[in-house]
Amino acid sequence: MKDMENKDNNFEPRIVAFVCNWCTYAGADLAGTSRIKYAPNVRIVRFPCTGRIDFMLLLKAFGSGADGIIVSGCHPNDCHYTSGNFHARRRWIVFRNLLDFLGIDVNRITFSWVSAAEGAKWADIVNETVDKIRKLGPYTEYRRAKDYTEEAKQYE
Amino acid sequence: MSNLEETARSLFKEEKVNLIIGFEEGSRHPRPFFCTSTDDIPKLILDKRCHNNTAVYLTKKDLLGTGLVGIVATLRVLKSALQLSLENQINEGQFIFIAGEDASDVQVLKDKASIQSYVDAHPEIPDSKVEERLHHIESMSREDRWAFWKNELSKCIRCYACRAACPLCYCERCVAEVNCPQWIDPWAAPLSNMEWQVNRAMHMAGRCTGCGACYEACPLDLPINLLTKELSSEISEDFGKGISGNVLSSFNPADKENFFK
Amino acid sequence: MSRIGVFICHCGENIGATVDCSRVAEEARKIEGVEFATDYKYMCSEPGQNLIKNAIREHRLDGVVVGSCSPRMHELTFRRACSEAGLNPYMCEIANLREHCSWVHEKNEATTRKAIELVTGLVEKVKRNSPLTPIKVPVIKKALVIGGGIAGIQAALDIANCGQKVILVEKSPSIGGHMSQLSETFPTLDCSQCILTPRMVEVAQNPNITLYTYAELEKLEGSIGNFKAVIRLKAKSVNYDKCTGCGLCTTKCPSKKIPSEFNEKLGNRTAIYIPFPQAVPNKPVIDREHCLYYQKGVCKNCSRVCPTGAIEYDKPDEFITEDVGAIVVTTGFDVLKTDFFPEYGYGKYKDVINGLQFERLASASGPTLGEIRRPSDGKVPENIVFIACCGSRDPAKGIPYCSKICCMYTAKHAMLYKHKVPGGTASVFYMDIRAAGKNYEEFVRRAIEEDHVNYIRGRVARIYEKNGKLIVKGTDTLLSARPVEIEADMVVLATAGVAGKGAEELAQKMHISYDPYHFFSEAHPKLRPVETNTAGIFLAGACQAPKDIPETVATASGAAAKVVALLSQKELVREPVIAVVNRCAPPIFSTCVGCFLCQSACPYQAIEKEEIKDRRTGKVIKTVAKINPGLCQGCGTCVSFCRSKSIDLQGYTNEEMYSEVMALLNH
Amino acid sequence: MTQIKETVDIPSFLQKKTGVDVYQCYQCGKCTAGCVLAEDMDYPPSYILRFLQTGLETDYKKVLSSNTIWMCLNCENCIGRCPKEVDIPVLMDFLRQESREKKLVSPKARQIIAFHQSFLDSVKHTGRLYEAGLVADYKLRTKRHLWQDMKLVPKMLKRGKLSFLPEVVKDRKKISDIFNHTIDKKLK
Amino acid sequence: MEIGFYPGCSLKGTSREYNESVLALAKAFGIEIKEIEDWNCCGATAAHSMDRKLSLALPARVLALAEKQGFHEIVVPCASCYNRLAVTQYKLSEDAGLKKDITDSIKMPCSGKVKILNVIQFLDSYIKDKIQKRTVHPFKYDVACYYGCLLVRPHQILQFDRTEDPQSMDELMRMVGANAIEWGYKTECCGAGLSVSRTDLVAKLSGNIVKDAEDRGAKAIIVACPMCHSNLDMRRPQIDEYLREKTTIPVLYITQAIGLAIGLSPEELGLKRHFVETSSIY
Repeated sequence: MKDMENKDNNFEPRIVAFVCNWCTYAGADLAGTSRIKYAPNVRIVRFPCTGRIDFMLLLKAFGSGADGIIVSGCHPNDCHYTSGNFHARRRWIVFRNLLDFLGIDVNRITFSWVSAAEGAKWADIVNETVDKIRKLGPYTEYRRAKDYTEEAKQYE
Repeated sequence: MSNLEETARSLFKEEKVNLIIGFEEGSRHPRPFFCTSTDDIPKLILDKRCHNNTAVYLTKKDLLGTGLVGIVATLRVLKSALQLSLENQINEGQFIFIAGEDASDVQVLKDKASIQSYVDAHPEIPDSKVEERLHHIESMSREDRWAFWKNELSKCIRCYACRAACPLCYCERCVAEVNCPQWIDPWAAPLSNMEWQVNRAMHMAGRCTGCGACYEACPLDLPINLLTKELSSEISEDFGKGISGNVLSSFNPADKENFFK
Repeated sequence: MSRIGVFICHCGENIGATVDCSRVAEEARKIEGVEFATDYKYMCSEPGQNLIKNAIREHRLDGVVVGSCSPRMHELTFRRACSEAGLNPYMCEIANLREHCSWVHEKNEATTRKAIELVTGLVEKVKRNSPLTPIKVPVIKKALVIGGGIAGIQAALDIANCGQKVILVEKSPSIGGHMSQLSETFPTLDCSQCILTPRMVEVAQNPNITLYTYAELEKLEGSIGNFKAVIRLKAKSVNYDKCTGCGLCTTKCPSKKIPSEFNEKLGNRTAIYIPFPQAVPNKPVIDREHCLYYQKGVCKNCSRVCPTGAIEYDKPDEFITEDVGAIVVTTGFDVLKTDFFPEYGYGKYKDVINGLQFERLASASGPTLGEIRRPSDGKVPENIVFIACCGSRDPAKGIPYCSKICCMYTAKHAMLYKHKVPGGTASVFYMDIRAAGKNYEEFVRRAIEEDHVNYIRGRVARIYEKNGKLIVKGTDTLLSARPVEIEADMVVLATAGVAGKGAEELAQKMHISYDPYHFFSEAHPKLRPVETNTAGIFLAGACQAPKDIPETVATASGAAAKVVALLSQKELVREPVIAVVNRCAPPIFSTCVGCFLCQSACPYQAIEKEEIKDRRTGKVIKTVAKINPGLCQGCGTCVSFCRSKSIDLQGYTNEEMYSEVMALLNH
Repeated sequence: MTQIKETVDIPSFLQKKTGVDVYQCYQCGKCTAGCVLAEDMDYPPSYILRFLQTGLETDYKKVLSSNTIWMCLNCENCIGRCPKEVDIPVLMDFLRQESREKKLVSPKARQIIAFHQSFLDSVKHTGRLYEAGLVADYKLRTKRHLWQDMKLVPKMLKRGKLSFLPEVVKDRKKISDIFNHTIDKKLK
Repeated sequence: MEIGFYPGCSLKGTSREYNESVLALAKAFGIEIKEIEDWNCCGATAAHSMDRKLSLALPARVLALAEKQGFHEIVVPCASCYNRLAVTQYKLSEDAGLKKDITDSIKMPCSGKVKILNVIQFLDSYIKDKIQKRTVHPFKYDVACYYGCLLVRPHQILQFDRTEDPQSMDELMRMVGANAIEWGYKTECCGAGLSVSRTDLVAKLSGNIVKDAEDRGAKAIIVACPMCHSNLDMRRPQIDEYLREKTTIPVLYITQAIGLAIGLSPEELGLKRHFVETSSIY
């Protein structure tokens, strides 16, 4: 998938989805059992709860080639662990502020609540995100900052 | 109301402290000073120029020894101390605080409550320069902000002076040293530097007392204090004033956001 | 160097038709550390599972990735297969190639690539997985039930009848709770005590039940399977081993004018008293606030007349400790008193009473022996008014929620009144009639259609007294909000049901969560209605929210079933997916610095403090976090919060997740 | 027959103007039950609230042209007892203004308004209320049962309850300024 | 220290006796009260029925004047004025924008610091403690204390006594030897501002009040509001017409009742000015 980096003309976004096991993962399963088709660009990583998702994983994903990220879990009050998603929500509110302040493109991260019953919603979330990222293009800006030599490249 | 010198003496005599952390004249600025005997007391100074946040020493057990310790405490020191006690790093009866902004007028504080009321009684005047810079950066376009920070942080040499100067960076193993997984690349590069600062800011979220020690310590004068400052203001905006301490490990079902789909 | 096996399932056409399974296997084979990779039509079938087992044995695999349907489908199947082949089940991961891939994408290169990447990600994870063994917690085979109302009685009996030991703690001198105060019960109108008292006696006689009345929970420690409960036995001042319950003392007690709690202050009792005739245990206690001896040091009549010398004036409260494996909380509810209502006279009108008081008036064992007589002058009211929603659904002065039972008991009250005072008129002011429940609607209609109770839709603005009548100013919102004024002889307020006194304090003692109204919260409002967030502590009855008797009994039996299920195991086996705080060599011992901010992040109060002591001197070196495996449910919130990365979640460790993500992207 | 909602969202309009959320009302009728004038109103308070909840222009007109809003004594009994704390008095104040601006004042309420106007005129000119003047002025405005209150006048004079000359504020300019700045501004 | 005095229009006209009795009491107890100079009408019901801003501006000017003239406390015997002033002060303190708007229109600053006392609060804080000592002719009658609306509502703003079944007047009356009876109309409206324009309604509302008081054997109705007074007293002919019976129960201001108790003469308390004969109680 690396090869897609530069030739933006037929750019295929790389999306990683961090989802909780009880709501969104099950929602995605439902999308499957109801055969709802959506873009194949997304890779789902399963966590027990959105509360478990470390903010560093998002940065690392961007750094290693993700053009977009989806973070999704149970709707407020539906958390399997009662409050994991509330903690997560706080974390994302703060984190998003910080990223935005640093000029990191927060539009590349889709946050959503998708319940086990919302297979269709999951499909929409994925498709919307893929379209959005397709417009934004690959997130090379971020990856270029990886080291100074990459830095130099842009001035060549 | 009493002056620093006699307070210090009485601490050695009455309270049997065997160390007072304070300030002495330095070559350019006043510098932290460990006063271990009454003979050194005359060296102790306290005035507007003493702005090192000496609270950083409160968690350095090897420096403090076992006995009771006194510390000349400016507002920033007291604020840090409060947060430290909230985080179970210091206990009442371990320290005696000589609170004040000038040697001529200090008062002795021993327990959390009195420190709290002292802090409440001395609201901090927001630093207009910092506010300005914040607004300046906020007003930039996203791209410019990125360019700005990438440029600033590409200078970082990862000396971790910011970490060393911060009273609230007391972890025995910092996340920067964690290597499985290697969350943050150990070498200096714009991105890894940024990752380090993101971690610092996130770990400070709701805890930072805004003393600015990190910025003052930075050999390259990177405006990293703005990151924590920005978060603090956003936090009080989003979760209500007065909320502090453990913002990220608490929540309110009514927390508002506008970006969840 | 790890030896991973990869098994790609076609699931017949389900995956195979869309994803090029053999290529996925082929690509997987190229991944470093993959020892064996193959694809097969049905992995979950007998031969499929054998294929995996044999491969594990032949190739000495130390990790397995199965690319198949959702792990929510067959994770268990494949993990079992692995362990049968001698591989730790937690070394097996499932790549979801069906629900998340073949079923949602078209047949093309991209889809197959996705499948390959999903597999790669999990291969990298499995490489870093570590074998886990399910957690075993021993279980003390004894349950504690707090609260001796109908909920507590039902729960205790159900548990005891399954052969488990039960300790039933009740704070008042007798079990029975509010139900013992009721006259008849809706919707059948059968006498409350007739159905309750046999149960109360059963409790007293059941060998598996130890009953502590006049007792309260003082302190609770430990966790599921191993609680340590300290119980305060309030001094009864009567030795129950000697006392025969003859009741002579109560007849001789000089202070007779003490308002009786059981009769809701409509009747009196003595200072040494048995709350009501059918009380269990049917033995007296001395109410020290009102006893002459304790107040003035004189009298001692009771000990003088007691034939068995059972009176013990100077016995203090006692404390006993009980080890139990599970707890059921059934502390019930309270009702607001009439003095809560300004516009209805701040409780200054004797003849404005609340629902529970009316129950006592209507009860054959009540102060009026079941005749409806008004408190002020004992006259039979000819015109009675019932007001629903007193305090309920009233955010301004009361509570916003609906108390649920008032509609029904008000209908019952009106009906009972009409039966006892055929000539009288009964009016009910209501906002909505909420009669959802078996035979409930029919019951209310009966009140209206057969007993001609006059239902008026509208709230009452105020009540004031004029020449012996209570003027009730209401409105009929169904007649273009026409004002209605009724001259009543007696008014009954259907006052709101609220959490019992001290509910908050009790919740804090037990670390269970409660809502803004101090009702205890269930672990999940729909799927775990009788459990709390604290494993091993269960709820039943009106301590969760106002409930009627059928619902209360149902939850009680539900909770009992949960408890029995728990106690029936020798030891608890729990998924090892729990958080752990790292431990390492001296002088650090653990990278945890003990800031304990994580404690508030844990939904289960599972994070405790542990003191690391010097082996020889025994002095504390440092205090660090420790996660109670009995309480942790494995959400991992603490893990991503911990700044020094000192906590990790087994099965989802930082390293595992990190590697999976990296692999997905860098493939 | 009520038609579908018009575009103007009356409830949110009211909320914007008065801060009162009419949807809070769940029609328990307690306000009406306690209202001393409920019988004499075209529509009792709880009814008015219902009209406002429908969000229909037609119902809104009904409210503005009812005598209820003018009958309301602002005795605050309703809000004092409302379980949902719907501030009807504040609503009434606003509806009165609306009804005048939209020229929908109920004929039955003319005399009440006439009185209020006489009252305010008196205040406007003298800064204080000149009761004798007020009553006379009002009677002339309404030409109704002139004699009913005129009968009072001599008695009042006898008891020194009426003065022939009005009490006057020195700084009368200030007062008329206030009027120009507020009520008259709108009416101009 | 001097207390500001805001009589309001009625006390200068129809309810002169209220004015007289308040001043008489103050004099008797040696309390200095000084009329606010150049005060204007509070706008009463008329203003806030017709225009919100006007209804705030008029009282605001009074408050501003009081401040300007250096009063920290003002006593406002008229319940209606009291209500308007208190509400205005509250609304302005709630909403800075509104405050600016209003102060602009009155061209005066208004910090809202002045403490506003209604007559009961005034009596409570300056006279209550001395009352029993000074009582020479105990007011030995059953009385019905009538609070009306404006004294106790809206509670969240006035924070005075309790909305349902208030007690403050009853308590004062008991102190001068009266028996304050339980009755049903303590806080029911008398018709207030409709006195002239809808006398028919006033007759009815006030009628119910008078009747209940009389039925319960009260010898006097005690009030603290000129509007209530004029409706219950001046409108008695219409009331009797409505009730179809002759009612004789007199209506006294609480200041008059207390005045009598401490031995002031009916004349100086203005009792002669009433329409309903008051001689039955002295």
